Amino acid sequence: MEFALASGIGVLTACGIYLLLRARSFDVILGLTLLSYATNLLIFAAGRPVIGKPPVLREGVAETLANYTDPLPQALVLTAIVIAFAMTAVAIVVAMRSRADNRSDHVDGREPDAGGKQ
Amino acid sequence: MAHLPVLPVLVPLVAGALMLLVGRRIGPQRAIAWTAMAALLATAALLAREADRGEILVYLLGDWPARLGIALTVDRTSALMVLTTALLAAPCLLYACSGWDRRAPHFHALFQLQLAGLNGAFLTGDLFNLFVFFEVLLIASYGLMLSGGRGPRMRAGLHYVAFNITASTLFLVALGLLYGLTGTLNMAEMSLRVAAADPDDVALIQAASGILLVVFCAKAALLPLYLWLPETYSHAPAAVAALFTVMTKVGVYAVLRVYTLVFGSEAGELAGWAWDWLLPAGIATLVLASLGALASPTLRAQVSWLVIASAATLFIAFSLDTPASVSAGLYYLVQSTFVTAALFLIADMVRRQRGKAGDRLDIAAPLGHKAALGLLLLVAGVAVAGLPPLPGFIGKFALLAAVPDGRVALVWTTVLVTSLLALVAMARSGSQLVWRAEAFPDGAAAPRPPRTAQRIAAGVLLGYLGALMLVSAPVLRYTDAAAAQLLAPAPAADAIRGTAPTKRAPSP
Amino acid sequence: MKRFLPSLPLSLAVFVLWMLLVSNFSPAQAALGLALAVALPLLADMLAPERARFGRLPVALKLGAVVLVDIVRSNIEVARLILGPERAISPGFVQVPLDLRNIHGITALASIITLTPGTVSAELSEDRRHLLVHCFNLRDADQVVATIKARYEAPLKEIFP
Amino acid sequence: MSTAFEIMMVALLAVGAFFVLVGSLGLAKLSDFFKRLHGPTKASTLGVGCVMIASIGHHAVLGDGLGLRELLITGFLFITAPISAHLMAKAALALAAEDPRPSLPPRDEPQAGEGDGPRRAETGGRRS
Amino acid sequence: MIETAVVVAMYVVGLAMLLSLWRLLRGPTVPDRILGLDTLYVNTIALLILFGMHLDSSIYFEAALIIAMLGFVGTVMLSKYVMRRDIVE
Amino acid sequence: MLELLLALPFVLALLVAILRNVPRAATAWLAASAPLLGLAILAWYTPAVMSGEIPQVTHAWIPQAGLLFDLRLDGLAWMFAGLVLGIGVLIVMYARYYLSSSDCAPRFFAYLLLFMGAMLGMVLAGNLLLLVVFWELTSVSSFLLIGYWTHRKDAREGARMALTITGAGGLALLGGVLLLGKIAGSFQLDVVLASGDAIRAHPLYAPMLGLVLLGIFTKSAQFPLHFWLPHAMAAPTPVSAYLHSATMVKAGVFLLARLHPALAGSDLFFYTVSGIGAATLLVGAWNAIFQHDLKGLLAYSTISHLGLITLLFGLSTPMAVVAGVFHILNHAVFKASLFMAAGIIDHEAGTRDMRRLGGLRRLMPFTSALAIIASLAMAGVPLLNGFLSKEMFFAEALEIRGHDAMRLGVSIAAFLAGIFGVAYSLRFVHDTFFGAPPDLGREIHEPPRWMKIPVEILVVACLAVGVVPALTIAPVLETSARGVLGPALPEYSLAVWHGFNLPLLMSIGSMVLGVTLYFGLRRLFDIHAVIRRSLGRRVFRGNVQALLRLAWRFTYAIANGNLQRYLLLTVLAALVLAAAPLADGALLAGAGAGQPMPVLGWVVWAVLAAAAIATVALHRQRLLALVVIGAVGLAVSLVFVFLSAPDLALTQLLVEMVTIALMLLALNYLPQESPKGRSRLRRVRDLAIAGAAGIGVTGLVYATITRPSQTIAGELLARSLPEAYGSNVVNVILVDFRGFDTLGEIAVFGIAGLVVHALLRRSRLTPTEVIPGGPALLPMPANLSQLLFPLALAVSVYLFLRGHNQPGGGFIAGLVLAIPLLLQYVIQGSQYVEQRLGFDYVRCIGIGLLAAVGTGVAAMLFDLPFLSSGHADPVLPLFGPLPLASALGFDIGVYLVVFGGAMLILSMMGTVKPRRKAPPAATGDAAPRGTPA
Ligand code: NA
Ligand code: NA
Repeated sequence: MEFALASGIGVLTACGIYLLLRARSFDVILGLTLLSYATNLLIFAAGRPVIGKPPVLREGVAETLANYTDPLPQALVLTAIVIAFAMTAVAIVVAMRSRADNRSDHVDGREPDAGGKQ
Repeated sequence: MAHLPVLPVLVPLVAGALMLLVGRRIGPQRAIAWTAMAALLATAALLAREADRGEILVYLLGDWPARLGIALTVDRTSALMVLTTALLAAPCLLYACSGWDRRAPHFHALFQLQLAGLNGAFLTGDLFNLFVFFEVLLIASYGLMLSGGRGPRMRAGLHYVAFNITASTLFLVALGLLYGLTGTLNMAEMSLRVAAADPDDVALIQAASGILLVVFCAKAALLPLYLWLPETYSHAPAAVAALFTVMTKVGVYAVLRVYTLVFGSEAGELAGWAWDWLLPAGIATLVLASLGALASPTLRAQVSWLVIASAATLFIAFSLDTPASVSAGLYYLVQSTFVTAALFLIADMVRRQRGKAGDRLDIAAPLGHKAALGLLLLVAGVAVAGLPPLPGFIGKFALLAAVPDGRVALVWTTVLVTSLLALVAMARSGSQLVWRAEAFPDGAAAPRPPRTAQRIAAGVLLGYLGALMLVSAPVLRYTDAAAAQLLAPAPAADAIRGTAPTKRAPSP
Repeated sequence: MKRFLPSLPLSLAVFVLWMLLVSNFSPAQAALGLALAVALPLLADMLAPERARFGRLPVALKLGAVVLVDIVRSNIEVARLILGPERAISPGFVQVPLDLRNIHGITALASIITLTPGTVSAELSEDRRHLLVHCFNLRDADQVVATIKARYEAPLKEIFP
Repeated sequence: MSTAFEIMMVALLAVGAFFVLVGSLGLAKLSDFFKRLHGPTKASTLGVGCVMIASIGHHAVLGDGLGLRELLITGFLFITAPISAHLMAKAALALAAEDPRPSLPPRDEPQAGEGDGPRRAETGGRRS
Repeated sequence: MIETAVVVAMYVVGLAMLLSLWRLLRGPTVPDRILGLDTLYVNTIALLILFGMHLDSSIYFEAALIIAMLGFVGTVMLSKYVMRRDIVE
Repeated sequence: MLELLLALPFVLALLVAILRNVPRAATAWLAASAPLLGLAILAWYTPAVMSGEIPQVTHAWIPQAGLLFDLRLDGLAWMFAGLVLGIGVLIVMYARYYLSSSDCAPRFFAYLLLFMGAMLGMVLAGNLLLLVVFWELTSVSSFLLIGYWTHRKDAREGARMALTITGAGGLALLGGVLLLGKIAGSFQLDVVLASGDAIRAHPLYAPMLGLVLLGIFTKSAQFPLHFWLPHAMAAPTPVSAYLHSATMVKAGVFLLARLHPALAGSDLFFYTVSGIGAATLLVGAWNAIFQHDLKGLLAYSTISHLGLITLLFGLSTPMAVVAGVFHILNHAVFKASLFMAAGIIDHEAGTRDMRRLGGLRRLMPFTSALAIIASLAMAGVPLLNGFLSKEMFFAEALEIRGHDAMRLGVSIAAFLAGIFGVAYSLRFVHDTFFGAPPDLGREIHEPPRWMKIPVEILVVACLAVGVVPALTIAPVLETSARGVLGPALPEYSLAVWHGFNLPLLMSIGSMVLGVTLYFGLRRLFDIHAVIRRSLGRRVFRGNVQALLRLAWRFTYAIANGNLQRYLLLTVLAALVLAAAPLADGALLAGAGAGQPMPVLGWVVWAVLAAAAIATVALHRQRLLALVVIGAVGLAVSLVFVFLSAPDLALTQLLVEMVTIALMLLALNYLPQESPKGRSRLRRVRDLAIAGAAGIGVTGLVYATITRPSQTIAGELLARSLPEAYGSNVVNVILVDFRGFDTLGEIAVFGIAGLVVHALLRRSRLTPTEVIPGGPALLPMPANLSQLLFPLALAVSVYLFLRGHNQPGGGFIAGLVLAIPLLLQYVIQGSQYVEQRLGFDYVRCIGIGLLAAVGTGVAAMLFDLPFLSSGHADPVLPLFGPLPLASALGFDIGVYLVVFGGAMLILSMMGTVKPRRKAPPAATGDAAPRGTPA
C-alpha cells in the first residue's frame, strides 16, 4: 500500500509540474491544483496512514497509536487544503485581471509572437 | 507582560479585523491603523528589551507543552526582527496615508494582516506554524501589491503569486517529509531528533531539509531563485515595496533560524551542511544582483536589485557561520531594510516629479523639487552603496572583518567589487535623475511637490540610519549576543522543550 | 402563523432531519431541532417567492408508494434493456403537456419522472405548459404521456392545488 | 442474528450492487448521451437505496443500534438527482447540433395573466 | 457471510467506478464527461456506505451524506457552464 | 578642541545649506569662518605640536569592532590640517567672486565645507577605520563638487569617473586597512605605526600592501589610474585648486606618509611605490606639454608632481621622506595659485584654451606676473619653493643605495621629468601671457581685488619659502617630518645654495633642455595641432560601457521576465538539493515492509492516476480538464476516507466543489483553449523534468513512510479528551493544540476574500464568449434547491456543533453553509439572491476573526496563555447537561470566516461581467447592482 500511495503522489506531482511549466495562466493554476493534491497526500502519508482507524476516540478503546492513526498530519493537511484554496482563488483572480488588462492569458502578459525580447 | 510574545501578532490581527467592520471610511481606518502601529512599536520595543536579558522567552500557546502545541520563542534575533519590522512599518504607513490608502481597497486591513504575518513568522518556534505565517504574509502581500493596480502590475503579480505558491508547495513537501522522518514540528524538538537520527535516515532528512532550503532561498531571492523579485518589487506601490524590503529578510531569517537550531552545530552528521551551498550561491547572487542594479532601466528596478544584493550579502554573512559574521549580518540586515525601503519611497517621489519619464534612467527629464529629492537620494545612495559613515559601511566592514581566514580572498573580492558596482550604479542614477534634470519647459507647471507625509516618511527611514550609525556600538553588542545565542542552539532548545505550562502537566 | 412558520412541511422536514442526524434523542436536541425547524425555513423563505401550499397528505403518501413501486419496476425493466443488445432500445423525446400550474407541482412531477428509470425530464417550456421528457425506450409516445398524466400528474394536482 | 436477516442483507447488498453496476455499465456501454443519462438513475435510486437499507440493518444489528440516518442520503439523492439530470439534459440540448426536441403542439390562446403570473414573479428579480 | 457480501459488493461498486471513469475519460461530449463524474459521485456514496459496514463504523456516514447533498453542485455548475458560459448570471 | 576643529566645517556646511536667501557675501563669510576658526584652533595647538607632543582625544564609537573616534594631531596631521584650512580660506575667498550669479552659492560652499571636514577628519584620524570613513567621505564630497555644474555633461562624467576610481580605491583601502588591523592587532594608529617590523614580516603583508597602495594610488592619481584627474577639471576652478592640487589628491600621498613607518622598508614597497611614482612622474609631465586647456596642463602637471612625491616616499630613505613632505607643501602652494590664476583667466577671457589665448601680460599684468612666478616655481627655478624640493629630489635619486639599476633609472626619470616640467611650465607661460593678444570679443582686465588676494598670498609664500627657507618653512617641515619619521630626523639643510654639485647640474641641465625642448617642439611641428585623446578615459569609458553591456545582457538573459523559467529553476533547484544526498543510494536503506494493498485500493489508485494524467492530456481544452480534475479530487477524498481521515475527506470534497466553481467562474473570462506550445523540445524537456520529479517524490515518500514513525502524536491522543474535552482529535488539534495555525489559516482565508474583493470590486471584465439569449431560466432546479437549502443549513449546524467530537467542525460547516448558497447563486442568479439575502461578507470575515481571537484572548483574563481552552458543564433545568467548550467559540470564528470568505470570493467573481445590454424594454442605463460590502 505504501508504494501505491507514494506512486500516486508521484503521478500527481509529475502531472502538476508538467502543467506548472506551461505558458498559460490557467494551465499553471491547474498544475498548482494538482500539486496541492500531491502535497496534501504527502503530508497525510507522513502519518503512516492505516485503514479503518480514524482518530476519533471511542469509549473503551485505549488512546494509543495502535488504535488510531496519527491525527497530526490530518490537521496539517486540513490547514494546507484551506490555504491552498485561498491561494488558488487569488491566483485565479489575478490571472483573470492579467488577461483583461494585458489582453493575453500568457503568464508573461503578452503573446509570444506579439512582443519581442525586452 | 506575560503575554508580550503573542502581542506582536495579536495587535495587528485585531486591528486588521476591526478594519473590516468600519467599512470604507478612511478616517476610522487610519485611526485604527495608527493606534495599532503605536501599540506595535511599544510592544516590539519592550520585547527587544526583554529578549536582551539573554533568556529565551517561550510562550506556550494554549498552555500546551512546546512539542504538543505551538510555542512562540523569542530570542534576541526574533525580537530584533519584530522591532525592525515595526520601525519599518511606521514610515511605510505614513507614506501610504498620503493618499494611496484611499485608492487601494482594503489597504489598511491588508497592511495590518501583513504585519501580523511577518511577526508570526519571526516569533514562531514551530515549523508548520512558520508555513502558516508565511502564507499569511504572502497573501496579504498579494493584496497590498495588487489592490488598486492594473496592467503590468497584474502581470508581475501573476508571476509573484504563481512563484510563491510553487514555493509554498515545496515547503509543504519538505514539512511532510520532515514530520514523517522526525515525528515532530517543533523546531527545538526536531533539533534533538535530528541530532539523534538513525544513520539510515540522515540522507533522507538532508534531502527534506534541502527542499526546505530551496523554499527559504526562493523567498529570500537567492540564486537561482531570485528572478521574480525585481519585477515584483518594481511594480509594487511605493509604500508596499518599502514594506516588502523586509520580506526577503523573512526568508533569510528562516534560513538562519532553522539551519542554526535544527540543522545547526548540534545536528550531528547534518551540522551546518546548508552553509556549504549557501556561500557560493550568496556570492553568485551578489554578483548578479549588482550587475542587475547596473543594468536597471528604472530606479525602482535598481532598488529591487539592491534588495536582492542585500539579501545575498546576508547569506554570505550567515553562511560563514561565525559569531562575528552572523552578528555583522544581523546588523546589516537591519540597515539594509531601512535603506532600501527609503530608496523605494524616494524613487516614487522622484517618479512623480518627472512627468512621463517616471523613474526611467535612460531619459533626461525635468525633475521637480530637485534639491530636496536630490539630497534624499544622495543620502540613501551613500547608504546603500555602503559608503561611510552610514551603517551600510559599518555593516560591511564588520562583515569583512569577520570573514574567517580561509575565505577572505573570495568573500572580500566579491563584497568589495560589488560594493563598487553598487556605487557606480547609484552614481549613475543620481547623475541621470538629478543632475541631468533639465528645467521645466516654459509654461509647464512643475508637478505638485511631494506631500509632507511622504517626505517625512523617507526622512524617518534615513533618520533611522543616522541613529543606527550613532548607536552602532550597542546595536552591535546586541547582535553579537544574538549571534552567540543562535550559534549555540542547545540551551535554547533545552529552554524551549523544558518550559512548563502554567496549569497543564508538562510533556514527559 | 404563516409569518413565523412559512411552510409547515419544510419545518417538519428540518425537524425530522435534525432528529435523524443526532440519532440519540434528548430534550436539548429536540429543542434545538425545533428552533432550527422554525428558523431555517424562515431564512429559506426569503429566497422563495412562491410558497408551496400543501394539501391532501393521504394522496401524497399514496403517490409516494406508487412512485417507489414504479422505481423498482422500471429499474428492472431498464436494467434488462441495458444488459441486452443496444439495438433493442429505441429512445426518443416526448412533450408532455401540463395541466399543473403550480411550480411546486411541476417540480415534483419532473422529479418523479426523472427518478423513475427510463424517463428523464429534460426541459420545461418557457410558458410552463410542456415538459420535455426523454424516454429510454419509447414505443408509444401517447401512451407514455397518458401514463404520466394519470399516474403522477393527477395526484399532484390534488396535492398542490 | 437470524439467517433470514442474513439472507435479506445479502440480497439487499446484491441488488444494490447490481443496480449500481448496471447504471455504470449503461453509462459506459450505450452509444448516445441521452441513452446514457438513464444509467445513473439506477445507481442513485435502487442501487444506493438498497445499500442504505442494508446499512441500516447492519448497524442496527451488528453495530451501535438502530439509526435511520441513512435514509437521509436517499432523501437527499431524491432531491438532487433530478436537478443534475435536468441540467445535464439541458446542457446536452444546448450543445446538440440539431434540435432533437419534437415540436410543440400549436400554442393555445394565451390565457391572460394566468400562466405568466408566476413566471414573472420568479424571474422578475433577475432581469435588470 | 454478510461480511463477504459487503466485500463483494464493494468490488462490484469499484468495477462500476471504473466504468464511470471510462466514460469520464472517453467523452466524447462534455455532458458525457459530466455525467461520468456525476455517476462517479453516486458510486462513491454506495462505496462509502459499504465501507462503513465493512469496518462496522458510522464515521463515514457524513461523507456520504455530504456527497448526496452537495455532490451534484459540481454537475450543476459544469452543466450551467456548458449552457451559458456564465455560471452565476 | 580637536572635536571642535573637526566639527566646524560640518556644522557650518549644514548652516550654509540651511540658510538660504542670505546675501552671497554673508554665505561666503559664514563658510570662511570654518577654516578661519579652525586655523585659530590649530594655532593654539601649534606650540605643543612643535614641541613634539601629540594631542589626542578618543571617544568610543564601535569599540568592539575596533572603530574608535580617535583624533590625533601629530606633526604630519598638523601640517596637513594647516594646508587644508589655510588654502581653504583662500579658496572660499576666491570662490566668492568666482561663482557667477546663476550658480547656487550655498550649495557650493556646503559641499566645499563638507569636503574640508572630510579632509580634516582624515588627517586627524588616529584610528585607521576612522581614517577610511573620512577617506570615503572625501570621495563622495568631491563627487558632488566635480559635478557641481550639473548641466554639463563633462562635469557629470568627470564626477562619476572620479568617484568610480577613487571609490574603488577606497574599497581596496578598506580591505587593506582591515588586513593591516588584523596583522597589527589594532586599528589604532599608534599601535600600527609602532609595529612596522611585525607587519612587514607577516605573510599577509603583500596583499595588504597591495590593497592599501591601490587606495593610495587611485586617490593620488598615479599611473595608470591617473586619467580621472584631468577629467575632474570640469569642476569649478576653486574646486580644482583645492581638491586637485592642494588637498584631495594629497590624501593619497598623505596616507603614504602616514603609514610610511608601518609599510615602508621592504623591497616590495620600494620597487612598487618608486616604480609607479617614476612612471607617473614621466607620463604626467610628458602629457602636460601637449594639453591645450590651462587646467588640463595643470592637471597633468599635478599628476607628475604626485608621482614625484610618491617616488620620494618609495625611496623610503629619511631624506627622501623629508623631501616628499616638503614637496607636498610646495606643490600645494604653487599649484593652488596656478589654478586660481587659470580660473581668473578663464573668468576674464572666457576660455582656457591656450590656442586662443595669448598676450595677457599686457591686459592683466599683475595677474600675469603672479602666474608667471608660480609657473617658475612649478618649473623648479631657483629662489622659488619648487626648486628646493626638486633639488632634494635629484639628490635623493642620485643617492639610491644598493640598487644600481634603480638609481640610474630613477635619476634619468628625474632628469627627464625636470626637462618636461620646464617645457610645460614654459608652454603655460608662453602661450598664455606672451605673443599676440587674442581677439575674444570681450574686454579683458584685472579681476576683482579680492579674487587676486588669494593668489598673491600664495605666490608670496612661494617666494618666501624659496628665498628664506630656514626662516619660513624649516620649523614647519621639521614638525611635519617628525610626524612621519619620529624624533630621529636626518640631517638636512634648507639652504638655497648647496655648492656646485650634481643635483644643481641636473637642475641647470633640465632648465636648458626644457627650454630647448619646448621651442624645439614648436619648431618641429605645430604643437597646437596635437590632439591627445586620453587613452585612460577611452579605456575607462570602454570598460564602463562594456560593464553596462555585460550587466544588461547578463541580467536580461537570465531575468527575462519569463515565469516558466523561474518555475523551472525552482523545480530544478529542489530536485538537485533533494537528490544530492541520496545520490549514493541512501534512499532505500532502512526502509521497512509495507502494508498489503487491497484490490479496491488499486481502483482508487487507477481513478487518481488516470484522471491526473487525463488532466494533463486534456489540459488544452480547459473545460474538459476541469471536469476530469474533479475526479482527481474525488479520488483524493476517497484515499482520505479509506485511510482513516473522515475530516479530510469531507473538507477535500467541499473544497473541490468550491474550487470548480471558482475555476468555472474564471474560465468565462479566459480563453476556452490553450494554444499548443510551439516547441516540441520544450514539451519533451518538461515531461522529463516532471517525470524525474514524480519519481523522486515517489522514492522520497516511499522511503519515508516505510520507516518506523516516531511521532509525538501519541501524547495528543492521550491528552485530547481529558484536557481538551474533544474526542475528534483532528478537530482538537485544529482548535486547541494548534489553534494558532488555524487562526493563521482563517486569516489567510479571510485575506483571500479581501484580495479578491479588492481586485474585482470595480473591474468589469469581458467574457471571452457570450452566449446569446437571456439568463437561463431554471424554475424546477430553483424550486428543488430552495427545498434543499434549509436542510443543508441544518446539516451545516449539525456538523458545526459536533465537530469537536466527531468529523465536522467550523471549516466544514462553513462550506456546507456556503455551497448551498452558491447553488442559489448559480440557479437563481446573483442579483436575485443578494436582493433577498443581503449579507455583508466582508464584515462577516471581520466578525469571525474577532470571534476567534476573542476566544483566545478570553483565556488571558484567567492568566492563561492565549488560546488556552476552557470547559464548563452547566446543567440546564429542562434540557439536562450542556457541555460547553471554549473551542466552540473559536470554531464560530472559523465558521464565519470560512463562510464569509468563500461567499465573498464566489459572489465577487459572479459580479464582474460587463454591463449587460439593456433589455429592449428597459430604458436608460441598466447598470448592474453594486456588489456586496
Ligand atoms: Na429517470
Ligand atoms: Na596661446
